Amino acid sequence: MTTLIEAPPEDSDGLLPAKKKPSGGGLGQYILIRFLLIFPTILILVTMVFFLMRITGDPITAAMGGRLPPDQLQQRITAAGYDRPILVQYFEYLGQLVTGNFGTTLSDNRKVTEMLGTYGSATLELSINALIVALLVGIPLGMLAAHRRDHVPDAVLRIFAILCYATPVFFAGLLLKLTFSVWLGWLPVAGRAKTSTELALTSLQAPTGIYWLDALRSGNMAALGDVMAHAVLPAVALGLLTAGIFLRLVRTNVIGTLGKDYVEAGRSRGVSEFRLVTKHAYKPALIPIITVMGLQIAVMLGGAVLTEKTFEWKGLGFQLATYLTARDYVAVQGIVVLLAVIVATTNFIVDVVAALIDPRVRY
Amino acid sequence: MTENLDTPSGNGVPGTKTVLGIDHLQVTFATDSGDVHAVKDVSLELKAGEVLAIVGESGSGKTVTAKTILGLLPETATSSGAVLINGTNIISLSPARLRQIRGRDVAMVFQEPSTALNPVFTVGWQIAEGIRAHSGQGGGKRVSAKEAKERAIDALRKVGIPDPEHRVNYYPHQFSGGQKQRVVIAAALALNPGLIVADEPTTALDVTVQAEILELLRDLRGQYGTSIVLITHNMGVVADLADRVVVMYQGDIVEEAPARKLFAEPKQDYTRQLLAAVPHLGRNSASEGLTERRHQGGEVLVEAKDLTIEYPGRLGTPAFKAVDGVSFTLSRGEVFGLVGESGSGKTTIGRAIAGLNRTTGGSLKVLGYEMLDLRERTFKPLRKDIGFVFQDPAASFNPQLTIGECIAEPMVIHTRPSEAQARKRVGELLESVQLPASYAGRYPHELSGGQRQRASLARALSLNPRLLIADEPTSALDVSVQAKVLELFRDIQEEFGFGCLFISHDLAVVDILSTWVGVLYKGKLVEQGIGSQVMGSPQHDYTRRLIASLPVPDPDEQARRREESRALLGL
Amino acid sequence: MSTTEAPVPVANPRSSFFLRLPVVSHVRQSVGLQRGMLIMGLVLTAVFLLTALLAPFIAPYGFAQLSDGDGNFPAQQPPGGKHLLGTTVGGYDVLSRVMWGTQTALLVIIIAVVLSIFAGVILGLVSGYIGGWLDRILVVVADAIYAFPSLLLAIVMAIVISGGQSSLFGGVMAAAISITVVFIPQYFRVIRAETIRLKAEPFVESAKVVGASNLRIITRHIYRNATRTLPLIFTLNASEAILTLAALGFLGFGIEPSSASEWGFDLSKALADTTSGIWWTGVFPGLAIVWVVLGLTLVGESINDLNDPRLRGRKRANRKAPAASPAADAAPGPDTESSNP
Amino acid sequence: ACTGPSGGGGTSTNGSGGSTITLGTTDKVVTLDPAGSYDAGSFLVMNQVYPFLLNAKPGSADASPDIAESASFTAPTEYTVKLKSGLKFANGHALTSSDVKFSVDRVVKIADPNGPASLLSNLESVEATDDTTVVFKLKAANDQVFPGVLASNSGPIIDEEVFPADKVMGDDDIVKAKPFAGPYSIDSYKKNELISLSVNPDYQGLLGKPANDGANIKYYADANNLKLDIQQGNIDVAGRSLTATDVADLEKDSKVKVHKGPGGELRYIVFNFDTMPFGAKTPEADPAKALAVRQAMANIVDRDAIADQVYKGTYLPAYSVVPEGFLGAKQPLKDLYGDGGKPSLDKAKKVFADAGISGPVTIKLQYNPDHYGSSSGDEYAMIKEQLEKSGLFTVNLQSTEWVTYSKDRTADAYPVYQLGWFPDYSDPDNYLTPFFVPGNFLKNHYDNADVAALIQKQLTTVDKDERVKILGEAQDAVAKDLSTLPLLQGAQVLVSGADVKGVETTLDASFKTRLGVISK
Ligand SMILES: Nc1ncnc2c1ncn2[C@@H]1O[C@H](COP(=O)(O)OP(=O)(O)OP(=O)(O)O)[C@@H](O)[C@H]1O
Ligand SMILES: Nc1ncnc2c1ncn2[C@@H]1O[C@H](COP(=O)(O)OP(=O)(O)OP(=O)(O)O)[C@@H](O)[C@H]1O
Ligand SMILES: [Mg+2]
Ligand SMILES: [Mg+2]
Repeated sequence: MTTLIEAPPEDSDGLLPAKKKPSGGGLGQYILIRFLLIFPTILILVTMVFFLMRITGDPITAAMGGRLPPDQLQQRITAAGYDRPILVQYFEYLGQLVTGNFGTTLSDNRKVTEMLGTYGSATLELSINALIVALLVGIPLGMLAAHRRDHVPDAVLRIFAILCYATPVFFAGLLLKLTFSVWLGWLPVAGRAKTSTELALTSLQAPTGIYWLDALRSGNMAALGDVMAHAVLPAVALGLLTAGIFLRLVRTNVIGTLGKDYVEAGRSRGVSEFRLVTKHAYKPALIPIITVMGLQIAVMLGGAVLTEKTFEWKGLGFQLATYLTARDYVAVQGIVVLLAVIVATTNFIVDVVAALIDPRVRY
Repeated sequence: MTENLDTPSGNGVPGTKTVLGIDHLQVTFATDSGDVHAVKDVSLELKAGEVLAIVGESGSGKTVTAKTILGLLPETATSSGAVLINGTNIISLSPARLRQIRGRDVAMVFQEPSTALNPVFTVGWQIAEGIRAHSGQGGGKRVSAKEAKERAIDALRKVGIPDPEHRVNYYPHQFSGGQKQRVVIAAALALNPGLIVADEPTTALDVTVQAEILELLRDLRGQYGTSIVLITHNMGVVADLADRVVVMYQGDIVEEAPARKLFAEPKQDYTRQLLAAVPHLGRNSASEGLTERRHQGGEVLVEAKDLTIEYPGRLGTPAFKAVDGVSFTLSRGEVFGLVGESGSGKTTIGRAIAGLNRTTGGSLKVLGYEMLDLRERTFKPLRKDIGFVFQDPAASFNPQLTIGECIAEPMVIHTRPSEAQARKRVGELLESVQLPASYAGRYPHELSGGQRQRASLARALSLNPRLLIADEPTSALDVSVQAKVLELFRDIQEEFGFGCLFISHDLAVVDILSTWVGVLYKGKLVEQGIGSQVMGSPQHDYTRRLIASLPVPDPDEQARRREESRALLGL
Repeated sequence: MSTTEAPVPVANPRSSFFLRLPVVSHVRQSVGLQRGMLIMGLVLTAVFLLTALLAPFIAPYGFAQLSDGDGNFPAQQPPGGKHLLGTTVGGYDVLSRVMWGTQTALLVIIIAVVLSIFAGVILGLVSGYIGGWLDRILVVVADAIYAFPSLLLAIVMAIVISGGQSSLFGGVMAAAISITVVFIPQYFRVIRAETIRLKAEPFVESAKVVGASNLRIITRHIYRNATRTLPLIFTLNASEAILTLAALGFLGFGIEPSSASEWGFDLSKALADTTSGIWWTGVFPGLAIVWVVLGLTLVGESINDLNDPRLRGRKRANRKAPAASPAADAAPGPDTESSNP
Repeated sequence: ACTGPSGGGGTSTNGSGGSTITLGTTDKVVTLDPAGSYDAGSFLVMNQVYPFLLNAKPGSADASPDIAESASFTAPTEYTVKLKSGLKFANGHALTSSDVKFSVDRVVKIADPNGPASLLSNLESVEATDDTTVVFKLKAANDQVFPGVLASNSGPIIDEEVFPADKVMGDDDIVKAKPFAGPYSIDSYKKNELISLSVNPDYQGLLGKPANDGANIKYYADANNLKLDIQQGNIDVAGRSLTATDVADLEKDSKVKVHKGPGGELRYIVFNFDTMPFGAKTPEADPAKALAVRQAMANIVDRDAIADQVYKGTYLPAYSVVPEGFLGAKQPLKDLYGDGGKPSLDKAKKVFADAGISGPVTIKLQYNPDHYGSSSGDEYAMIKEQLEKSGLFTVNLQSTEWVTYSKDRTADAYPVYQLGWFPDYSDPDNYLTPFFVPGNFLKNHYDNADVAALIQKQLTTVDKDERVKILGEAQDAVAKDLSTLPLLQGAQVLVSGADVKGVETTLDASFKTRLGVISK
């Protein structure tokens, strides 16, 4: 779902000719099989969540447990069908899923698809912003660290990278908020936009839910500025977490490729050190980097939960935590399906790109 | 090849201009365990159009010297002395000036063509990269991308890549190994440098491909008068190409002489030893004078009939037939030499005999057991009669176990000796491979390569196997070490009398050990016979080509053979 | 190797077992800034471990103590005086809670990592070695779990497990088990990948050739080599465990203050304080988390870099004498990040 | 009469308003359909957009006619309401008695698991006798609570031409159809993110014309952000779930004003009469000793200390099961236990001695950290501390996650445990019937026929003074038995920008936030 999906093919145009390789005859089949593997992944997660959720209790107790006598509670549970045999419920749910019916949330009565759309686009926006920060920070600094390895800048950057990772997102978020919103007053505290902006954007025809896109479309520059201002801190908080990982990843892999003969060969032809790092070593290093970045999406979504809570960013991750507390089976399952699809698809694409690059990669 | 370019003398006769002068070069690396003096005192000179070979065993400082010529030493190195290229001293040059010289005045060709090419850029881009790095330098005009590509195509044409206009957009993996090395050479030639430093340019290649590359290098020198510093440990290559030879030993030059002279009358002991250790096809052959196959009366250990081995294709690709209808027998006491180029299926056969690969067709009987329906449980009792020596001695030992534990492992599994018994037996085995018994307590990484290969032999022998499979047991070793291991191998084989499948890509090595030789080509056994006969009068076309491509360590003989092989290969 | 017989100057393994221990050998191997970072990590980690061990003796008060002989602790008292790092809104002593928090963190790390190593290593070895359908199924399941955002999985697990539990043990177990579930696939993947790689190594094949049984190969040849990377994964996962625990606490799925001291929980409770100028209740637990994760990660990453010949420091060049390098090549350091899935 | 501490009376600051105001809250909307929600968050919005037959005027908790002209018992089991004439919804549909019947019937018919159907358990049937008259037939006579019920979650009147009769409607569809006839109608709606309300010019009811031009409701997930936003002036009013620390800090901030009003929330400890120490099903069962344990606890707990330290005054000590501010509320526990509101260790010791209990009694005390606010942990840590310091108790404090907690508590798993209560409607009975009559929702095996009789009696007593008297007796009786131990009573806290007017007007014991009175 994030730009990761688009990124690899662009950046790896040099790698695509692998398709022409004779051993790639089975590539189409590999892709197909790898694609089909998305479904077991989703099925496993959905099944897991389905049963786990039902172990934890039902939504009616969650909502009414403090108000209603047990018999009335039980009556409502029976009426809602939550005490039927669990396998019956499971297959019924699978049946619904297959027909594309995700149902209506139990705790706040909304269409799951619509709920996923609303919160999904918020999380998407956050992830994109964070990814931009992560890439802008992680990649150049990673190259710099590789270039100056074992010198002071390298050590400083590595500690910076570890600190990015070691500081819990919510702690970093809190510090950022205190500094830039409360003390300096430069940036808004929380939320995705001011009330007025938000109202302006909702009145838009067919809003995408990605605010900066909507703001851009509306042509309202004040709104755009406001949306941007709101996006900065969450993107930085979440982006830095990933930036630390990217930095290290880029450093490791660029150092690895810098030691390769072909870099030495480039050097022997008089290519400058700068170009050696940024082109000759970086591009081949991109292959493993892309693979790991793909896996990073799961980390990012996990971090998004915390960022969303810290910055009042109404997205999937945070909503999932809320729905979990409410034992809103339908909503939780819906979100899990979506997350599973996102993650599985990302990994699928990353794997395929990896396979395009390197036919030896198997699942 | 193509039309003459703007280069001087075109007749392969060394000129008089000095292209490279090295004067009292010294290179030291700082490491944890103190300084390593990689190059102690090297002085040499190279004239235009001359080919200078630097030989010497592993670690003698050849590569370091080569890298110094281009100023490619890592930060940890300190060097003194002078390296003069066309009069400019490389050692004291600023990085920016150094970059100007690299590629323009001196270029480098690497050992492993597949690693010297960046897999993610087209070859054209990589060649052009060098051209553009120098464009606009020193007031010259900038080279446009299009122009750079034109010149890359020219360079590819020069090295004999067919259809260069089209191939210039290919990625490295779309070329064969030999073509890749041509591309690397093309990249080195792109700016017409007067000097090319080639560090083991053919070591990674098959002999037939090696012959082509050597031909190419000779052409370059002949047509453009390019000087070449050729680093190699293959004396055949030296004999084939070099005008002059420098012998290095532990960072010093021990001898320098014109090639013919060096081979004919080496002055230094070390050089003599080195030359003596080089296996020479037709000399010292195990099957010298034999007229019929020996050991035929003995027990047949391995019998292959129409053996086929396929590797399953992955995810739908058709299976790959690595071994295709091979038939042979191997009797007790016999050494069966299996030769063939890379990928011909040698290892596959060896592994199938040891039960590491499954056979897929025909019949393979090992010690009477039909491998086609291999069951680990029923085959296990036979395993104590089979020994296996791997190519890479380092990798074949568990790094976590001592040499003693590794050698004792087969015994522990099959005969369960007491600890004292095992220790005693390990000691005996070590001694039989001429290692001190005290080495049992060492870890694999604490032994040298040759020692490890001996230990590996000891392990293979620990249960007195009837059958030994040796898969390129010496190809990872230096020539001098290889000579010692081969000698040991021969002695032990005579002493123990096991049947042996000896796999190697080096005809000369096989010839030293085996009486019966099989030649494998693309999975098919194209020829088998008594060693000296196969080598002396090959029947099959491929065998002939193989033997013709093999350079012999003797310049005169090699020159003659070259003419022959030219005729044979239709050049 | 300059001559065949030249023995390599390596410390005799028998006499210096201590020097061959993972971390110790790494310190000896390291140079320059790399050594500095490793040692910094070790110091941070050591302080953490010592505090955890000695918390009962050095913490001024109990983690749930609200009063002493002089009466109730005041609420939200700034640092200084009797309460060096101040008190929380509930009247807990911040310093004591930060110190006791080390115990919870350590306990969770140990339980979570031990459980997941145990399960992950066994599954990884078996799956990687035996292959076939078992392997495929395990891989799909592990990948599915691995692919899912680990924190969210931990939340689900915390809800499943925590029902009815709130004692120190219950709470810690809930957190630890939910983290375990997340980690098993990681160990599984790493060990399986190593196993598959090792399976093709000549030394394993040579064991096969001499007729060693599968069990023997797994236990004697693969296990020790496959788990060489564990100290590294251990440290990295330990820090991840802390972060997961903290995040659970932050989201309200953690351990209650009267059961144990847990930094993430304290930090989430301190959010209101922090924006009200009462910085000490949140900053110190937050710093404690950063401290421990920084320490463990520094150790882990340094080990990783030292194990990887490409990344080993080279300021003063640390290339072993050539004979030693093949051994290093035979089992190159783990590269958890760039290994393919 | 209902007396909220805010007093003052409802002066709706008419006309002075100008701009729109924005309320920030951490509550959540379950659904805008009255049949599908039974929670404060949804009710907050319904209060602004739907009309009620009876409603509470700002400043008062009494249910008075809203869009009705009159409402009264016309027979012991007949409650008749007469609508004003010419009412209509924002979509233009007429609002008639049949809409009223439709609205009420629908709640009962749908009986949504999350819905308020249980509030209408005393309703037999509804009849629309003519266009403006509705008659509610009740099961029990003279139900004094019924007017309150009509002003509560089950009371919004909706458009029968819009809503389906048998299922809950989606929010977005509701908003599109504009079935609103309250003071406001919804302009734009992003569920649990932002609602924008505009003044409904046709509203003629009790609450009057809003003092502002429109209002927004902005939803927060984290109270801390709510607090920062009100401080920075991004919203005009902030309500609910601000932590004590936040409130204390805001009180020091001159840019905002903190308004406190009476709160209906009650926090208390429940004793399970079967499983508590010396309870009926324990091996050493002894009702007298069990009572002594409860009384000793009542003597020891220091409510002031908790209210001050943990809640910084956002909660007040509660000395009765009916919180202060409600009709007939008194403070029997203040007299019966402790020392005039202060704890008394001596009394506790005496109770133990009299009952023959020696040595500390071990109590398994259970609380829930996630449902009643995150300060529960601190609150119960303090109670444990207080009880243990007396030397009479050892407390084994445990917490459990909410859903498990709700299940376990009625399964006799917890001998002594925490609960909280937020009233459904503003009537003292809402603190009695659900708790102390047999079959109550506590399921704590408390059964006192006298108490049950008193409770039943006050329910149907028409005379107010008489009812107050009976309510007092019931409270005294319960306080003696100590089925539950009331601890704290919540205050309603709203924080507004310094320039915002009218906030205090809506802080009364009806617990309804009426945006119409706020302006700036
Ligand atoms: N970067 C380095 N740091 C430390 N020592 C080095 C470095 N490079 C080479 N050496 C040492 O310098 C010596 C000479 O190495 P060199 O690579 O020149 O050998 P070589 O003759 O090319 O051997 P081979 O035939 O194996 O390629 C060796 O002892 C080697 O260990
Ligand atoms: N595991 C495998 N899966 C698929 N193909 C394989 C596998 N191993 C080897 N091959 C292919 O089988 C053929 C024979 O390989 P083999 O290793 O036997 O060659 P070789 O003669 O030993 O070559 P070398 O001299 O390079 O060792 C090669 O084309 C190789 O690519
Ligand atoms: Mg070399
Ligand atoms: Mg081979």
